[in-house]
Amino acid sequence: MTRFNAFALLKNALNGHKGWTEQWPDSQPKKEYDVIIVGAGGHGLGAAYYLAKQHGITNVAVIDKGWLGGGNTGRNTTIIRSNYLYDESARLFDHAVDLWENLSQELNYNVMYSRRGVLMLAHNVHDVQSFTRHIHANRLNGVDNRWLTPQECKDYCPPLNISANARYPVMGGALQERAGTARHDAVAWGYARGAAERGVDIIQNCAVTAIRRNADGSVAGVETAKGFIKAKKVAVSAAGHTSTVMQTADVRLPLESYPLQALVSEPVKPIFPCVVMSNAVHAYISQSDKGELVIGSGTDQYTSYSQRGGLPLIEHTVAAITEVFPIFNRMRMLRKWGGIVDVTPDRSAIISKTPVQGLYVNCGWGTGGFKATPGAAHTFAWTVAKDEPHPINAPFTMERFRTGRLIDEAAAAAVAH
Amino acid sequence: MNALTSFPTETLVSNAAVSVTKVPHRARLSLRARGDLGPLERALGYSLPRKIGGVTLGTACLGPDEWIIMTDDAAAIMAACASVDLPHSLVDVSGREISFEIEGDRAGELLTLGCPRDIDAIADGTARRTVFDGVTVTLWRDTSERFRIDVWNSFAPHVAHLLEIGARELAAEMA
Amino acid sequence: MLLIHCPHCEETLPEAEFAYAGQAHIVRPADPMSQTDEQWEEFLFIRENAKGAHYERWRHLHGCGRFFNAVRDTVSDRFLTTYPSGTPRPDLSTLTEGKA
Amino acid sequence: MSYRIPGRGRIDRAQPIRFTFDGHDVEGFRGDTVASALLAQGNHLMGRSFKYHRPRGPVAAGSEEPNALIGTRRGKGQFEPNTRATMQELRKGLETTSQNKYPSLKFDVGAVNDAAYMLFSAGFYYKTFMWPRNFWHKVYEPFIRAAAGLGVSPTEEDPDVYASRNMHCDVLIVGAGPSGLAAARQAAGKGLKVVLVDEHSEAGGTLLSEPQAKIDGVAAWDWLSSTLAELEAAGVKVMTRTTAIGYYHENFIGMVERLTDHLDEVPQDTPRERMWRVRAKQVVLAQGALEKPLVFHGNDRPGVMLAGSAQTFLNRFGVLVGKRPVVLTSHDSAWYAAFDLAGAGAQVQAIVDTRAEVRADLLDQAKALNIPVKLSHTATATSGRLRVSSLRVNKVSGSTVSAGSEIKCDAVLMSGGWTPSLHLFSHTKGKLAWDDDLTTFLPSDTPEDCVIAGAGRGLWGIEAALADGAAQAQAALDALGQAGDAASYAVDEDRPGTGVMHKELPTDKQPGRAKAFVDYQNDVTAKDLRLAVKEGMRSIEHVKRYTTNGMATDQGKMSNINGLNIAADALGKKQPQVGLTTFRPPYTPTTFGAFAGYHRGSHFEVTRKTQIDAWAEENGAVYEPVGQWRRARYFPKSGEDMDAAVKRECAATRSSVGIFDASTLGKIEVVGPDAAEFVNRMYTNPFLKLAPGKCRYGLLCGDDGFIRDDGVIGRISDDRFHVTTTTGGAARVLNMMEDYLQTEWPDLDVWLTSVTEQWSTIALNGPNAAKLLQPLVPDLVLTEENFPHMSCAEVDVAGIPARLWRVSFTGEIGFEVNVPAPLGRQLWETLWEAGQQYDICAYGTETMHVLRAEKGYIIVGQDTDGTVTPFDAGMGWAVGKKKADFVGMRGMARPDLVAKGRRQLVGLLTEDGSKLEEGAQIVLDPNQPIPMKMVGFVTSSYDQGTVGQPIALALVEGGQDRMGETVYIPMPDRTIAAKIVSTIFVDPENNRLKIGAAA
Repeated sequence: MTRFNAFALLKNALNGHKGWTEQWPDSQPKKEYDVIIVGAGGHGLGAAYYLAKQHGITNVAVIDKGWLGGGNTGRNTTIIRSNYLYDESARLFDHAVDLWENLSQELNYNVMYSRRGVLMLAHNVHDVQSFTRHIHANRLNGVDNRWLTPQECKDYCPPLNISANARYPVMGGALQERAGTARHDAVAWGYARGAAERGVDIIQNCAVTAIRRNADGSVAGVETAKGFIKAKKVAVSAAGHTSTVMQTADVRLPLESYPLQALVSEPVKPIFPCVVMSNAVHAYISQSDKGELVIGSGTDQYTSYSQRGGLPLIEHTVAAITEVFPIFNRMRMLRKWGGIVDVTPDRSAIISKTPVQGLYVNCGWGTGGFKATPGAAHTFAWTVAKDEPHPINAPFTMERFRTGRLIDEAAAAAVAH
Repeated sequence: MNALTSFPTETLVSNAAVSVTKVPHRARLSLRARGDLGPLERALGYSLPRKIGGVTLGTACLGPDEWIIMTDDAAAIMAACASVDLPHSLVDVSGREISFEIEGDRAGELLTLGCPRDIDAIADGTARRTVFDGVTVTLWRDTSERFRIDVWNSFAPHVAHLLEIGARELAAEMA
Repeated sequence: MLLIHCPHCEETLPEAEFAYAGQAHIVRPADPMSQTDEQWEEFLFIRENAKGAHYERWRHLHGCGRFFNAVRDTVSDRFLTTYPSGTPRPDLSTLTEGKA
Repeated sequence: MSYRIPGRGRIDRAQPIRFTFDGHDVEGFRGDTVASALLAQGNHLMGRSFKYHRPRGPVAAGSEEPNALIGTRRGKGQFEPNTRATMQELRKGLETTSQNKYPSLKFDVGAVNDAAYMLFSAGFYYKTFMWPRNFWHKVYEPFIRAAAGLGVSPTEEDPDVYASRNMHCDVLIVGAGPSGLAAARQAAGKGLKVVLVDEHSEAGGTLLSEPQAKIDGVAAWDWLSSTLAELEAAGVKVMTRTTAIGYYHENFIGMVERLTDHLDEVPQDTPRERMWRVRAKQVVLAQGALEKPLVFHGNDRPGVMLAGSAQTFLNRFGVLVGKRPVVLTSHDSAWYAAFDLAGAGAQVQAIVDTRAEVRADLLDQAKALNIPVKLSHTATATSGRLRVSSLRVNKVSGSTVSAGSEIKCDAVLMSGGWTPSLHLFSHTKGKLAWDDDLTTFLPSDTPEDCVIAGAGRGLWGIEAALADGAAQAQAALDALGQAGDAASYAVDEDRPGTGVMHKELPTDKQPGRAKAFVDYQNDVTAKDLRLAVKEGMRSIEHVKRYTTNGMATDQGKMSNINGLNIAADALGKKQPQVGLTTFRPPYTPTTFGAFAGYHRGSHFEVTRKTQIDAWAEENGAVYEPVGQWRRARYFPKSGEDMDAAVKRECAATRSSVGIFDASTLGKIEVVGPDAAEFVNRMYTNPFLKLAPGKCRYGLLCGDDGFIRDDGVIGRISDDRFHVTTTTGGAARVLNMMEDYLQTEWPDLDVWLTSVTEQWSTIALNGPNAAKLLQPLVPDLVLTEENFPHMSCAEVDVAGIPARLWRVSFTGEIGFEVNVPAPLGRQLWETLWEAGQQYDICAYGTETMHVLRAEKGYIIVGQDTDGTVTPFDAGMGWAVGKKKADFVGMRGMARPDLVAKGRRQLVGLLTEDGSKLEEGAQIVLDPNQPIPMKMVGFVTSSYDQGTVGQPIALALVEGGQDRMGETVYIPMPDRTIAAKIVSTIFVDPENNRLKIGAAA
């Protein structure tokens, strides 16, 4: 595999780009693997990479019903941050940010991790209280996050409207400077290339139709569109389709899959230097390196696998953006799209063993899975390799829904007066 | 509750397309009951409409067990129903809402600014709850060109604002 | 914007009048204190998340106010039927997805 | 030099219009677009490309244009970037500017990138900029980001307004070309509501570019005007300048109508754009087809454009795009472009066709017009700096490309055939089928009630389009129960045709170095696509993302099929195996304002105000948003900040009497024989035995056992309860109650009615509250014996029928007076007047928060966060121990909810007397390293109160067992020590609640 660097690029520029080789082969399934990972998104490919790189397990297949990176990895708005409230979450996401910072070098693939800062806006007294709580907790957890006054918010993000007369006035904001964005496709491709280089088979366009179990209940392998494939361990990382796959192994999960939409504007010259999130008005925005304003919308109210999403939600999202950033009113929407996100009752993920021996699951990331990619992949690989969780993902069990030991980031941010 | 009816009629906008008027308060009662409605109807002195959307003598059926009664004498109705031997709920909501009357050639078109349902498909002489620009309202169609909408007090300025903008927009279209 | 038939109003109306209310036919046990932790977890959290025909609840929030049940194909988002709360789960084989 | 041809086009020569382009005055006519007006001056150069800054001119004449993007401006705040010059109609005073150039369009320093073309290959940025590591953040990324974008963002607020409407119709027809018009005629006059929309300024589509055709013996343009008149008479709504942007569930179509961008002056009360949300019973998609460019080295030079577009510029706008054009084609249609231009006086230099055989009648006509013809030829280069000056063509035999020869020209009119416009169809999740003969995708099956007519499903020629429009519309009508026969049409001088598909054209040079553009705007070449395939990108989705092909502002309208053909060739696969990237809404870029519609500024979202809000505003209140409500937060006197005002309000209330607007509290009237049973099941507290005339505090949990809401509940009579909720929780609580009632307990005879807005609620608190109120309540003696704390009564207050409650959220003697909402202000002012002798003080939410905290009363959502049980909150007393069930009872028995060490609500007093910060975290060992073990956090903290020192409430692990212990709050600059105390800081014996005792 060609090593990527400026010299290789220059050399190939001179020879008409004849020297580049394929970044991953189009593998056909073998009869048997040590580990089969279901779902070739960033999480699944990353887990395969770390299984091979850190645990020496290379007889691994990553199987996807479509093309690699074609699900939520390639459809999200690429926000990366770790200023979560609870210790468990902060540790997991900060672990991910640590990995993000070196990921381009680790993978020899520029994933363009852009440490441009994520600013979360407070629009009412409850927001202010909640963000202050986050900032204090983050500080004692060693996670950077600091309070900005409205004027400091404006200085950090000049397009922001901080008029006190706004329907949702900006009362301040929480800024994590280490946070930012990355190039989503490159994450999937970089992990795919790194995993393939270490012997992992990436099998695309091959739907897993069922997980098959042995007489003793343990995992036997997977049924696929290309026949049965035997496996000692099966690790499911299939986002919105996780429930469907896991049900074939009689594992029922507290998941619901919702349609999530996102959109971009036409590209313009740099105007928006950071990432801004406003939970109160549901506006999430940054500007891509291509110049497009990348805007996250919310989920529709009903569960769905249609990837369609409705117009009213988009109308609301754009109204929210132009409320917070009135100068963008005459910008134009270029493209909007939908994904399917799997949501747990406490809005935190599950990275866990399951009651089935040899079956593991990484799911429930809701709208926030991209930012966790390296951290989730790394700890999931550990869990699969050692058959026990890494200390960082140990709290993210399935059992917490029985005992009530939730990691309730959603409730902690909930509003009620 | 006489004090409530003292608020004057206020025309918000009136032009060639449509007029929007805030109409005086009228007492209104929310009635809930199910089963054999006979005892209630005898006390009221008229039959309650059974189909959602139906209107009889100012009483509209809003749900399978729900009616809104527009009346000039709430106390009399309360008194008449007090001894009815049928489980029911009668709640005075006279102070809760403001009513707007929308009248004119383009009254129906004005409602399309906020109502996602098909206004043309609403029959004259009917009423139902629906949504206008995200706000729950009760929409009455009195004639083909006259509608009323009832809206809770605190949502009324928002609804009125859009009705005024829309009325001017429609008039500009005709110019 | 879906189109939803309210079984009480007997009208097919835009989604904007309705609020989704989760999976249907999850009955709150008559004697909750007799339930095990697993059973209570099941009641509170475990959901079918069906890909395909999904039994679910909606409320005609900006209308008659009633909660009712529906069967919707979560792949096409089309409703197969709607029916009042408290009535039995319809047999899927009798429902065919037609164009509205 | 004018390229305007007398007698041609549909522009109004009586109405000249001046506008500016890059500061220069240009004259055009009413009916022109910016592109046609500039082309009429012989100006093709209108922009620069994204990556290489190559000079570009218009390649198309419609909304698919990828090159001629300009900034457009009307006045202050009325600027928009990336406007397609081919769609922007002229208006007086229009200012336009070219984009992505410095210092000028003709001399652009960014064009050095073009020289480094081989370096900036597909995916180059994934392969480099990684060393040294910190250079990415500091050097490389800023450099890449600075190169982003085409135009510049607006920087001022938009003064224009935007609108929206809902529309319902029987038949919606998208596209008013021949098939759309025939569809509309078919559907008209049947009593149906029929709507016909087109994105252009006038209906007609292809007919506008083909005036030579005769439909049923009538000249095309005459047929068009009579048809439009006929449709109008039949009540068909014809909407021009209206783009169907997206096709959503159940035949729901979003359409945007542009109302003023073409007008010299904007009329009053007229929005700039309007979003139409359309629900159609049947949809006819008649969007036609888009012409494909040919892919060859130099195919992007200004002057190289689509042949059909040249025809449009000539016939619709009267503009000759070149006086010495050469035609390069693989399809019959471009021959007609040559004939039309020749007929308008152009010296057509040659028709170069890649095919070996062409229809005899075309060859004959070319010969008759003295146009040289070169068959079996490819194009391998163009020359010219800012405008094409020659085309290099080469004879092809088999796989051999002979030496080239140059044809001098001032325009190259190319055609690579036509692609059906399948965007909206694709939004429906409709399936596409590859057609080998037409080498394109055709619509196959859709879940929506929709038909596709005309060129949109691969039919070519006006007659076929008309016939299909009628037939498809009739199919839609059949589905609506309107059987009938489709009208038939006869067309003379029709121009049906065929052609062949190409990947990039064959060349005699090194293909790996060719600049043969596929995506013009994003500068993606055939070489880039092949490199992506070589690097393992096997699906078109990967190729697209790796190269950015199809991601420009035309969203692949120009590039998708050419890109697919090349990728498929590189992979050695058929096109369907490589896939077609999904088209996504909107069809063309759509103004944000059109989505936001009326929801801007004060109308962005409802702002709910109470009846007393206006009084508060007149009296200088400062507000805070709480849910949708705005509430008075405090009432500063001149010079006071919040702390001073709140301090004064607290003191006044504790010492005499304060008045507070509590109207926003949610209120639910629960009525029916089973009312007590229902309330008892919902709330944790016992309610069955609550006597009429009494109130009780109620705590509401979810079935997970966590606190959701709280409020005071009064029993008005045996079968009637008046339930209050938190302000933000009102709708949620009512919905939750309806859910349990309708779904779980439908047998209960009880009904719920929201009365939040029925009542204005005014709270009077303080030692003088009863004294103030008594004279206004002649029918009730307000003594401890007669009307004790937690009583309620229906009684006249100041002559207004009221529900009077004896409750307190401050620890003082308290009343809440509920009167019919519209009388709220009247009562408030009466109380205000009556209270003057007691120096009555109006207070806001902030003082309310302080006073309640001093008594240890919780605020749900501040002292609880969705993870707190009643026991955690120290409110086990509110949980009915003898109840068999209530909502939340089983949930709060789960293992983790009864475990030791849960966070429990306690009071905190700092040792140094400083005020804690709300949200500050609590530790037991302040000297531990980070990450620290946090045991809790401060939920509420105030120093404006009456305790004499700052107080705080906090959730602390095992807090109720740590009374008297010291905990630590590490702040950035210091650590604060605090003692855990009771949550009740004021009057733990509740003496002050008693009338007679406190005063």
